[in-house]
Amino acid sequence: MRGNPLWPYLATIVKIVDETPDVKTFRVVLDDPGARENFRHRPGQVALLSVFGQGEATISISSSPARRDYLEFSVRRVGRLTGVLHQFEEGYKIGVRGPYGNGFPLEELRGRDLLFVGGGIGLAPLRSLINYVLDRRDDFGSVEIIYGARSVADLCFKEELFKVWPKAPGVRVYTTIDRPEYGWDGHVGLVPAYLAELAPAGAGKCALICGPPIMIRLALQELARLGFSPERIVTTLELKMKCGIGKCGRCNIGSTMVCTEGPVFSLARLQALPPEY
Amino acid sequence: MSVTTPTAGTISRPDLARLLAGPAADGRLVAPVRTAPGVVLFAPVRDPGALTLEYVNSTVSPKGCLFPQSEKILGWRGGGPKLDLYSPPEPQPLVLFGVRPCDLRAITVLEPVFGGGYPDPYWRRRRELTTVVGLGCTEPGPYCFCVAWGISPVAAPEADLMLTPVDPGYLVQSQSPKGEELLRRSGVSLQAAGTEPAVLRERRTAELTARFRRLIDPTGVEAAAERLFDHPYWRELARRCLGCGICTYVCPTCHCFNVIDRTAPDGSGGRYRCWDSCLFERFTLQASGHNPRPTRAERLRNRLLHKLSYHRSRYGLEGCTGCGRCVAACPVNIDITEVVADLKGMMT
Amino acid sequence: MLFQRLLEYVGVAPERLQVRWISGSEGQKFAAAVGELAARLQNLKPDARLRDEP
Amino acid sequence: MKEITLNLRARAMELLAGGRVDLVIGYGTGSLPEFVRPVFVDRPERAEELIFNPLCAQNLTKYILDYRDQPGRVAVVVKGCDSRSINQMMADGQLDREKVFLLGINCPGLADPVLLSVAAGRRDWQVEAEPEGFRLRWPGGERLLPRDEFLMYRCRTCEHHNPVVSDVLLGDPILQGETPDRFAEVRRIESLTPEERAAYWDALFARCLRCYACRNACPACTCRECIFDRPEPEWVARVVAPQSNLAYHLVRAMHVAGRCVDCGECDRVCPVAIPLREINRKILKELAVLFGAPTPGTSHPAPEPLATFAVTDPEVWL
Repeated sequence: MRGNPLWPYLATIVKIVDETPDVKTFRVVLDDPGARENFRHRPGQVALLSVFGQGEATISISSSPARRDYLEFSVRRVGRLTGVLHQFEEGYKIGVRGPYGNGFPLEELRGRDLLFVGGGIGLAPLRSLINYVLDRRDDFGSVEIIYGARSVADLCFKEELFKVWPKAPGVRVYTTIDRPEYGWDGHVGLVPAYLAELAPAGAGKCALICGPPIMIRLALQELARLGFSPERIVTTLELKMKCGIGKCGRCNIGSTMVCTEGPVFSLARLQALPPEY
Repeated sequence: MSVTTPTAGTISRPDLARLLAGPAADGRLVAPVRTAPGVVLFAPVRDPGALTLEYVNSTVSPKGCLFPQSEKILGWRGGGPKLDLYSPPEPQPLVLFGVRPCDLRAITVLEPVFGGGYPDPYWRRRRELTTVVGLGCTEPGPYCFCVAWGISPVAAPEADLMLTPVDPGYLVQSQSPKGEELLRRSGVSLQAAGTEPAVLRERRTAELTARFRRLIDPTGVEAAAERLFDHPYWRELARRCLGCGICTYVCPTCHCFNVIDRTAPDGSGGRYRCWDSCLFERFTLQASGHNPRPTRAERLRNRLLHKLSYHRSRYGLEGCTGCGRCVAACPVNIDITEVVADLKGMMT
Repeated sequence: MLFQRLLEYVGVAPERLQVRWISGSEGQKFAAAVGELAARLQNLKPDARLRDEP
Repeated sequence: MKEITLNLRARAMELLAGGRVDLVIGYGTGSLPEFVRPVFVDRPERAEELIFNPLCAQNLTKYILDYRDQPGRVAVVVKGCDSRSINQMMADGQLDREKVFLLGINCPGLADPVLLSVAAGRRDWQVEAEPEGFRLRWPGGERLLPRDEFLMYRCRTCEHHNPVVSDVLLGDPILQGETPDRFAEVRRIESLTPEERAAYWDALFARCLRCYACRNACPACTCRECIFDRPEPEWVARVVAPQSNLAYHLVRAMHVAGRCVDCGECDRVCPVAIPLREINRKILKELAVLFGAPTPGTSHPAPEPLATFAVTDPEVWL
């Protein structure tokens, strides 16, 4: 039933990567070639994954739009649907609906130096943008990535984090874990503290931040102290969404529907919204 | 909905039964039925005599005919690697009789929600298949305040066929091809209307407006709501709220829904769209455990502000049509007209 | 007991609910009880009121 | 009932001014004369908002749970039927009796708003209790209605005009007299054939909106997380359908079995007037037959029929 925004495209799981004990990245390919053709997403957009029998969940698309032949979703096991999804094997069918949401403001980021601040699974939406930036390296300035997780095992996308991104031109990656661990000689400490320690210059730079609400709140204070202007601090909100198309009335902050007018908001815009997120 | 040259005329009371006899016979008529003392519900009616005309308005709005409380939106068979989807059966064409102007306006209020950027095919299909017969009011109800939103109690463009009670029968105005089709198929002929329909409606609206028990002036409430978002008024108001879904489920303009999957033992199943209520605790609860609206105060504020402010700022249309059902049904007397007066009062 | 009477009250055949007191060591009694329940249910036609339709 | 209102206000002002309680939960006038609503008085000067009239039907005891984890004491107005909820909530371990001050009211019986609207032929009226009956006034009319014809359904079989537990009594005790048969309607339904019973309840549950007002208003429904809210596991389908509506009401009845104090709130709040209480009353009748149990909450501490075992218990299925 085409032209039905609530009707998911059927997709097949072609590859499953165990990122961490509770995060898996599912690479899926839409079955219908026509659907594959017109499923164009921007970094930071979300899709609603259907696990038939459990329902739908809003997951950010973590693969770069430049890589057109598949989509990747990094899913943390937090509840009923994600629990069942984590038992799925390659070849299984799921549903994909979207892409929804506004995605990162690429026009404002073009030509600027970028600072990515990520925590835990929060790296998933940022990864889509990082890989997009690396696929169009000359369009963007320097790239700094500050990323942390509870432990080494909880670091997502280790392949890219340690092998791919550090080798890319003009990219510096700073990784930290919360508590010291045997065999880890990198930085130890929370992301906001590490951010304060590194003290990247804020003028003219855009900061993109995703992670647990507590990390975002503390990091925002640091970024403000480092001279990042609220217009150029961007984050994504993780509100509950059941339709993704602005009808089910669930993801609103005041009169703003996060699924259609977000989930990416600049700090300036967030501060203008009523405190209800 | 293209409006052809409106044909108008009067019919007698027995004609009304003849008008509805066809649809009733083949089980396509939905009309108000008195199901219990103090309870009138829209229900399928096989014999036109079973419907009631002695009602101010139904207890639950007729919204369910266009946006059902539980609607199967897709089904699937199989599972794992082999799975295919199938569409739900076509909805049945209906004649929805006895819809008051406040509920007719609610259709316009919901149109941008279910139309808009991602047009909803289920709502669209039911709109196409449903012939709506409006019935003008003869008496304002104790809790009605439709005129406060500029709605006339006897006129509404959304109706395919608009009936206005005039002794001894009804003034009938066909306002769409579907309306004309219903008239033609029923064989009821229209006598010449005594007075010009528009003139009659004008007079009747003025007459009725004077007889409303209380009238509110909602102008400025949107700005008040914006400014008073953090005011303790909401927490105080919500102390007595039960957090149930009555006000949202009887309301003609509430459109929030949940999407729920149901599985049969063999793994096949269906996906349902069901009404949901922003008053319920889990409505905005996230898998992480965080809830942007953790207590009844935030939820009650969200429901009331959606009606009085958000709907207008998103779609340029009032979110409330003044039917008064939530005022009548709330077990603890949370009265939206009182909230409007309070909010404006706090601004002066 | 209570639930059986409640089922009866709303028009559900009471024999659809069977309760037995069987200890872990009484295997045959358990098998017999289940067999008896199945037999009783055979001649009851399916009750659409008790089956969710997916 | 006028002197009850005056006593109530005086006592509330005294409790608040003296710091004995931080909040008084009572009844107040609504947005229109035919409405009454719960009010939460937190300052002595607001005490005159408190009233008591023939429409004060809400069972206010459940609101105590909202203040259970906060410091300070709460006073609540309780009629006879409401006071049974206090005993039951104590038996359920939901209530710290020290933190609650009970303003008991000897209630002669309340008026049924639906019947009053029928009598007035409209819904905008006022009602006052008078010794001979209910004085009904509406714009352009007035009638004195005989009490027992316009009593609320629950009051016609009232077991406790006088509260079973209270810290103070705000009216003069009322002679209880012999309680009429509370299970007449249950017996009528039982007398139907199974098919008729099935059809009777199916027709009622077909109009259930699953708005959960009956659960949210019920003082016996005090689970922190209700099974009907949890999607995992979905014991009862959240999709509104005849099967899940039937399951919802049966499961809820069983969950409050032996704890429902027959206060009638589920009946009153139902927006589509389903006589829900006849399900709970069926269970109350069976409890009386099987265990000789009185209406829960009649006294405290008292053996709870479903929570205690006695050798004399019938063993139908052994």
